[in-house]
Amino acid sequence: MSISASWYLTLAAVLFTIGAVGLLIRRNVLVMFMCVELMLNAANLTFVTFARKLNDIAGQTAVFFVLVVAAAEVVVGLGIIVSIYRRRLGATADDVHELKG
Amino acid sequence: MNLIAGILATSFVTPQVNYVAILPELILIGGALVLLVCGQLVFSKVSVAFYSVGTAMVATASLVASLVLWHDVQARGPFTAVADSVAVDGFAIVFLVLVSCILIIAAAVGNDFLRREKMEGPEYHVLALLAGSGAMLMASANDLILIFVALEIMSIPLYVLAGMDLRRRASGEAAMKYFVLGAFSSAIFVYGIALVYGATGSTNLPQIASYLANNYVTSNGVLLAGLGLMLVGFGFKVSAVPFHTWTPDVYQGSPTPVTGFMASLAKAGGFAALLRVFFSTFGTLRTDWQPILWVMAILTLVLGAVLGLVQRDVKRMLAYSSINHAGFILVGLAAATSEGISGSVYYVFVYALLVLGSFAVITLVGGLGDRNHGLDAYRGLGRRQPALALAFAILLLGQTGVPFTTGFLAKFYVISAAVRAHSYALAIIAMLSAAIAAAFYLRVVFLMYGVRLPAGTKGDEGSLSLPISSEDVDDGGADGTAPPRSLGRVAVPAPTAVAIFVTVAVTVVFGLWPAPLIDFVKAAGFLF
Amino acid sequence: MLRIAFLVPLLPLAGFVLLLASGRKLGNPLAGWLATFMVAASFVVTVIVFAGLFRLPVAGRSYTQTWFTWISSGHLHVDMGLLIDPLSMTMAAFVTGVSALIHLYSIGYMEHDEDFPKFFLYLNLFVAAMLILVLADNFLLLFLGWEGVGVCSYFLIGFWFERDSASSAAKKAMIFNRIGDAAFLIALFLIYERTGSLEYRTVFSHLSSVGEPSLVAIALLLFGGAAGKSAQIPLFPWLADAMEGPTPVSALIHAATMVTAGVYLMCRINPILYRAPDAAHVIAIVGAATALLGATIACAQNDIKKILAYSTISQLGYMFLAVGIGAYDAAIFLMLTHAFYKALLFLGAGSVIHAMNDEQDVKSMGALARVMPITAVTFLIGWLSIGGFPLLSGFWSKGDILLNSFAFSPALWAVGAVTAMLTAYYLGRAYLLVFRGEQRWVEAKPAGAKPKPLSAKAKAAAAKSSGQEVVVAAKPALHPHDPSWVMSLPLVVLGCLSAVGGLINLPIHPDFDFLDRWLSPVFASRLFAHQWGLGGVWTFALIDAALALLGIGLAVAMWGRTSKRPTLEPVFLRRAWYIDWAYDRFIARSSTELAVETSAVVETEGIDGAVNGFAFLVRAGGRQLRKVQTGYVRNYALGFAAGLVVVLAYVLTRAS
Amino acid sequence: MTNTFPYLTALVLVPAGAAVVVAAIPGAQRRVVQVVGLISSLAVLGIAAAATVAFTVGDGGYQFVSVHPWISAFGISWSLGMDGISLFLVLMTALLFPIALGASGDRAGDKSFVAWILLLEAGCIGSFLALDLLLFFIFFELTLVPVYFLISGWGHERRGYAAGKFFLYTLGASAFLFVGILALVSIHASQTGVTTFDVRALANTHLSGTAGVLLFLAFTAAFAVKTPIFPFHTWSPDAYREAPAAGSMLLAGVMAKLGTYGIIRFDLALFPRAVVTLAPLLLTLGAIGIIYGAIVAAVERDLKRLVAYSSLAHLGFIVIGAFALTRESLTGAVLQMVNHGLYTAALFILIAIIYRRLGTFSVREMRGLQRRVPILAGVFTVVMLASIGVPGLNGFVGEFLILAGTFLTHRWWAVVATGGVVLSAVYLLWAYQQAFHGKPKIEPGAISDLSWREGLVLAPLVILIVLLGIFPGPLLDRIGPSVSQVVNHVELVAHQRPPQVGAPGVALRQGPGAKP
Amino acid sequence: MTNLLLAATIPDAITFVLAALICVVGALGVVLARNPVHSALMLVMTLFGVAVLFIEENAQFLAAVQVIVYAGAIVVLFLFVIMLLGVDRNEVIAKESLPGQRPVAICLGILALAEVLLLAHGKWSTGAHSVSGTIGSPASNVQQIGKSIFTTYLLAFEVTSALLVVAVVGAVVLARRPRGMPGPLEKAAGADLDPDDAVDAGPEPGKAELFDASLGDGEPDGDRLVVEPEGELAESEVPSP
Repeated sequence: MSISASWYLTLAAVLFTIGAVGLLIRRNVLVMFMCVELMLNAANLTFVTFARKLNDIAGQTAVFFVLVVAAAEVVVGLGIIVSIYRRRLGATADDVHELKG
Repeated sequence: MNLIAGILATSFVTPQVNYVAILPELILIGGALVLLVCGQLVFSKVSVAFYSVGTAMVATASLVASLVLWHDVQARGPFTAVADSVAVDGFAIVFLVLVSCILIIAAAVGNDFLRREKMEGPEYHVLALLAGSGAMLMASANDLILIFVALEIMSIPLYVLAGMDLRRRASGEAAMKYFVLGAFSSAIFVYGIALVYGATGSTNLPQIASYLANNYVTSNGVLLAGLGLMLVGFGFKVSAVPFHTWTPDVYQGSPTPVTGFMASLAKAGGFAALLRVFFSTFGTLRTDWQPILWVMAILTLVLGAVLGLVQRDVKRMLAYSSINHAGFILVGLAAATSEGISGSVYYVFVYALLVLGSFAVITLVGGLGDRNHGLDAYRGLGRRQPALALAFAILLLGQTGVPFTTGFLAKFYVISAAVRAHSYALAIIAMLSAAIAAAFYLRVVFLMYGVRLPAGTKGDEGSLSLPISSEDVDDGGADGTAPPRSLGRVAVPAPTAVAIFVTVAVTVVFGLWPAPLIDFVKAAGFLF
Repeated sequence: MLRIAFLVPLLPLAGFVLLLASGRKLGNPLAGWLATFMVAASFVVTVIVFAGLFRLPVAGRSYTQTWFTWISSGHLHVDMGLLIDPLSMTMAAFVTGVSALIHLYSIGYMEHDEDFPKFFLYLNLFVAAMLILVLADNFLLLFLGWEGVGVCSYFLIGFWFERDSASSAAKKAMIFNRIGDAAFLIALFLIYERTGSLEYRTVFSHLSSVGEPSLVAIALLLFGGAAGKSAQIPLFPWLADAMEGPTPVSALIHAATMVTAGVYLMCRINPILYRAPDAAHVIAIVGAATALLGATIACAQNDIKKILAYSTISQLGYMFLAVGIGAYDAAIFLMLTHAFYKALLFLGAGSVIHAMNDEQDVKSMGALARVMPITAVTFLIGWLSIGGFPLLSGFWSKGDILLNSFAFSPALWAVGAVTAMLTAYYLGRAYLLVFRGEQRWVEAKPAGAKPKPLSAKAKAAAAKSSGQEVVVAAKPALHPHDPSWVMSLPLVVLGCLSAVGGLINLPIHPDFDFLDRWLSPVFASRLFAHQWGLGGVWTFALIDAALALLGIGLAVAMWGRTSKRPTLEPVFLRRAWYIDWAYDRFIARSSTELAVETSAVVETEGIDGAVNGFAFLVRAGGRQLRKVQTGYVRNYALGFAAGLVVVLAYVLTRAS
Repeated sequence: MTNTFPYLTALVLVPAGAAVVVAAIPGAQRRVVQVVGLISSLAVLGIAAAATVAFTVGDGGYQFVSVHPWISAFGISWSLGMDGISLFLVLMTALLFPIALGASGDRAGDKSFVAWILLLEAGCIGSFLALDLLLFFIFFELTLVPVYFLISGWGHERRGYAAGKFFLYTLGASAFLFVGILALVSIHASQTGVTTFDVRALANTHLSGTAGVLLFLAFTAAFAVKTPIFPFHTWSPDAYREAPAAGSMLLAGVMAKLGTYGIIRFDLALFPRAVVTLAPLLLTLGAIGIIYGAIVAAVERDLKRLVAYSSLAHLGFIVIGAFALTRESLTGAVLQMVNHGLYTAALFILIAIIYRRLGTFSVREMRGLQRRVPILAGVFTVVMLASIGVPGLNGFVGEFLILAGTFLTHRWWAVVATGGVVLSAVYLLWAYQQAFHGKPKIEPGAISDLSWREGLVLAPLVILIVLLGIFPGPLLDRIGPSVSQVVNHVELVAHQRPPQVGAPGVALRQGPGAKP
Repeated sequence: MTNLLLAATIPDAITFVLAALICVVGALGVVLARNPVHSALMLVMTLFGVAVLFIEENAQFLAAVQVIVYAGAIVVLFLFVIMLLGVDRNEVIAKESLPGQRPVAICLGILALAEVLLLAHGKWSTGAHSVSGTIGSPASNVQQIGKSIFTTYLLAFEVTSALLVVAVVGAVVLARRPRGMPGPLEKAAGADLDPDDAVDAGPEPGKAELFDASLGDGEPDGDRLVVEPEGELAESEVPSP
């Protein structure tokens, strides 16, 4: 028996939080995406841990889908960044705030 | 060798797939691929019209398919398919139909927009179709994982479409904001799913429901946490306060037809999943989530109305109005009764068409470059283009909830549900917010019709007659009421005109004779 | 014969309608003749009906003629119907008669007025309303007439509406009347609540079952209405201003008929008064007080019409005194005679004013007897008669009242006596200042200075306190003369009437007081009757005569020669005890201020402010909230996080 | 009674259809528009008259009832019915609309203008006839839209403000009505299991004290704003002032009655106990409104606003009459609704006529008009006297019945209200003096007197004003029975005793009000 | 605490601790590294850590995919874009442009974490029983995942294809540049290519009125438009293309 799942889950929660906070405090959009990836990974870890805890494969399968989604998101996200950059709006999230109110 | 043997040893039976059950989605996806391929490979140069027609046909096909399903369900009652991952019930089918309609209209409006803005290529339509399929899947998905995937299938095209107009910086900004926040919220959402999965041991909605029904969860912390996280994800999609902040910016920034499409589709898909998950799956926990939704609803109602009041950009204004409407739909859900659910569904249905029509008009008024969206653009529209103005007025009054429009019945439906659930305060706040919201709809209407009087003359007693009706559209300026120069006649291409007409017709006809639509939607009350 | 009674009010009404339709076409003087004819005709009809009623046995001298149901709802049922009984017929007779004369007079008086037809339009309407008032068989219909005459008096006072003074006077009269009417209405409600009906007969038959307090309330409220209409304390100030109207109007409405409506009402409700003695006493006291007040004020006025106006007030006070002590027949008697001589005096004054080119200030007249004898003589008769000169009508009627009042309470008698003396005095003053003494106006050599209606000077003259020589010098030359026959005839007729009017009710012997016996079915046993024999009566007659002669002598002594005796015209009297001023200062103005304040503060700032304030709050809230929408995507994300935290926090409370 | 012709449905649908037709007239055929508008509104008047003739006197119940299921899913039905209370309101409405069209000059050739007017007519008549609560609400709301467009499209300087204020204020208030209706229906459904919006059915709902009071307040909020009742009136001076002549006269003449009608028809029928509990409150508001409206009007220099405030006062009378709950007062209230409609409409038309001559509403700028336009002045005088409540004109009858009836049950309110009678004379006479008396400002011949067309428009109103003053019998006979039914219902439900309250004289002497 | 750790076998514990440390450090690195490139590399570190944990939880297949797809593809993609756009300059972490953003963010983060842990209160209690195939079964992890993908999650799996199509098309749409628009690296500045620098910004506050519906032009007096000359209009007007 390996160590109890709660440790993994707690770790996942921590990762998730770090990711979230990172997204909140970083200006660089790319880094923000990375933070999203962190959060997704936290989710994955949770899935896998629960899968083990429940002795149920579904959790691992879910991770598979999350991976795919993450990939797709990143592709599009990076595309958006490129197009934004092309519009000379600047590369950081804060440079883009013309729409407000 | 033994590798193969090993595989054979563990060979298994794939579940038999009832293709009819997922036909609408499949049609859309297939159609999208076909269009893509045709556009890029088969024919060298095809006009936008081709794609639009294609899209419309595909959407119509899936509409037909959905109606076929409808009859199945009528006949044999709701059922699930493909290893219980999709539910085919009235609820789902209402949304299938709705999404198909949205797609058809969006195709028409988009067509003219693309031609006007000289954007050729199939992307708009393909993405629209795929997003549509995503929305359909969200409506019928019966499994959290599938919902998540479907959510992404619906959202990602919308991110892209929002940023589609490469010449307007606003478009890019919209895409960026939408995407960042979307990614953020979907991360939260999937974490929520994970927790729910952990707490209930399954991602399949019926299984979760039965699990919750059969065993008493001693420590429901994880479950509730997951629920809360999922609520954030849904709240983002349906732009419920405080997860609404993206809405105005994205609506304003995106290309106008996309805004309309987004507003209708995202609300449809988002609410479809939200209603299904919370009402049918976690219905047993309603005492836990009802208060949250109650507060959310109030915030959404009030904020949408109050903020819409101070906008001077029509798209932004309608963005806030859409928030207000989201509040109304939440009211139906907060009632957490079958009536409330069908009320919400009806509301979504009606609102989707209203907002599509409204944004179609805005697209036209926006003019070349899609940037003429100040309120001033509408001054005197009633004189310049009475038909267009009338249509817009009807759509706005529909959103206001004026009697004999579908909008009124929608409000009636959800509010009566709320009242039956004894949440009177919510009902009254909702109606008051509607009254406040009426102010900004009316402002536009007033601008279109409340023509200025010639300087010097007093406005009374027939001594002069105000040219408000069609008879003297073209004597603009004769009596000093000339609209600003920039506001000439805007072109009204046939397809968009038809689209607008359809939405208006639906608004009025079903406002006067609502029985069929209501009966159709009532079926949504009984989920699988 | 009685059945034609409906014609009595209808004829003048028809005249009104005719004039309304074709007044301008008929024009001057045809319109006037039409009107006069209508009223005269109605007088004739009245006489016929009167005779018809006279034929009936004393007990059965009451006849109701119902036209149609006016208002019928719940228990309330009010008919449009006439009550023909001695009282109403007496009223109707003298109303129509006097009106006819005054109509005739007006044809001459108004001949130069551009609105000639309209004048008679109003007059006819007035007569119709007045007749409805006196002939009504229920309180509500009476109220209809009551308001009708009020409205007509409003029109007629404001007839020369281009004068601000006139239109203000009209408004004032209307408002004072409305105040009285409010009381009247409440009385009606109370009557209805108590008796379930408004029809005289039913009401009076139910009185036995109504508590006395209610009766007192009803009586006093009705008296409130009467006070408004008949210019009693405290609602009298309007009558003096009402003199802004053309003189015939003053004669008809504000002397002979309308103002006596209050007295009529009181007589009509005698059964109630009989059961509510307290109310009766109040009425008597108020009446006496008013009588004295009016008399005193009249002593110091210079505007001839104002003198007559205050004298009217005082006379009306007399009538209420009579009513109060229960001598209804005496009240009616005085009302009749008063109608004669006061109308006479007014018409005389009218022709003087006419002749003096709209000069109304007695101080700038004098010695007119020489140039206008008829007027002078008739006016003299009027004076002596009202002054109670022996054997003239006033002597009898006033004597009757004084007699009863002494029997009732010497105090009231004393007041009445003083008033009687004063009456003789101040009218003597007026007569002497106008017709005798030195001439204070310039005579024009050539005849035919056409007097224009309402010269601007008229106001100035009226406003002037007393005529100094300077002003006289400033006056243009005049050529006063007796008026044309249309105006003289009424003077003569009324002169005779006021001279011999007393004959209808001679107290010398029971057989001779026709009026009392004629009215007895109405008042029956409720009448207050003194217990003296002829001796007592005669002694009182002598006392009265003495008082009258005293007053007359005083007048001659004081005003025979000079026109300037400031000591006898103290300011507080000329200013009518400052009562008018007080009204204006303490009620009119302060209430205006109140209204201004209210609309400024409560309405604009308070109620409307609240609504707009709410709107503003919503807007301001919107503006503040917009700041949240910073446009920074990370702020938005922060919002998400916050929302998430809140949700989780709530969930935490639900977690088990 | 069996009558084949569906009067009521026609009354609603004809104007609505006409509105569509007018809107559909192509091009700028002003003449056609004018004719069509006038004809159709007159047709409505004809139907209304026919219905009045066919109306059975003495039957207090609903007549010509026509019920068709509409949204059966929610138990909403197209059910119309007419009783003595609604009969004359409908008739008056049908009368005022052609007049409004006639009074708006060339406007009547303005396509959209006419269309809105006709739509408004449909809405008003619909609300007077609806027996289905939601149908009523729908019509009640529907009237807002045309009025909004009329004001904002053809109004005066600050029409945007006025129109918005009017629309939003009333809309906000009817939010409560809406929720109230739904709540009532759901309560009824929970008791009987039947979801219906039919007033007659809902009247039998059993409501607990508080529930009744709350629902009553919810309903009354909307009615109070619509009427308006003090202190919910501030939209009215603005709306009346800025609206075009037709708008003002219809607002004051017809739409104000929607509120009072709602009170009588729904409050009294549905929440008798709450009504009895809260009557003093509403009576007080009404009384305050009477005095307050008069006071504010007394310092108002703008004729239109002045009339607006005077309406506030007069509507106060109606409110008092409604809540005094005696046959007399209630009959008077209904009658007064009609009367007020007539003379206020006439007043607004006259003001509009003056405005057309002088281009101002301010009494300061008009003096001595009586010299220049005597006929106009005469008509104005008559109408003014009617609104002052001089007996012999229609204003008086209603007022007297209201006060007399109120006095039976609520003496002191009646007394205060009677004070309002005095005040109304004050401000109207003042205004009249300012405008019509004094030395004329305008040169002779500068302005013309009533034109024959204007005269034609005013004639019916003036005639009715006089006629109803002398001969209100026909109305009272038809109103009475229905009113009695209402009162009986209230008495039975509220006091569980046969109605006797406020029967004067004998009956009252052992009643509570016996003390003098 | 410790005994809880010791309850597990020592090597497991050590692996977990190490991997966890790697993950956390990496994560913190992603957040704190000035240079986006560094962040990317830190991300890789975390991903590896997670992969290790996956193996630890015998999800070998996922671990592999994690390394291949994430570290191998996604992060490379990140780096590629960073290089492409040349945004690999240091970001000034020290100063925060948005007032209060950072402290609030951190507080919220901590709160959220605390709440989640409290909700879980240690046990992370779960609904029991396996539904779709148990991990403990003889078949290998890959086979089980494959099985569940093609049975339970068949539809989800199929529709992910749509997702991928979307990704491709989206990338194409966004990367494609309209006629005349400069590529990412060219510095061609043509204002005409970028027509509306004046993106219709949010309305200036204080103009809209609740009641005054006429306030299109933010002025209570309705007659404004009538009197105002063309010139004035031109200001309020958006330049037409």
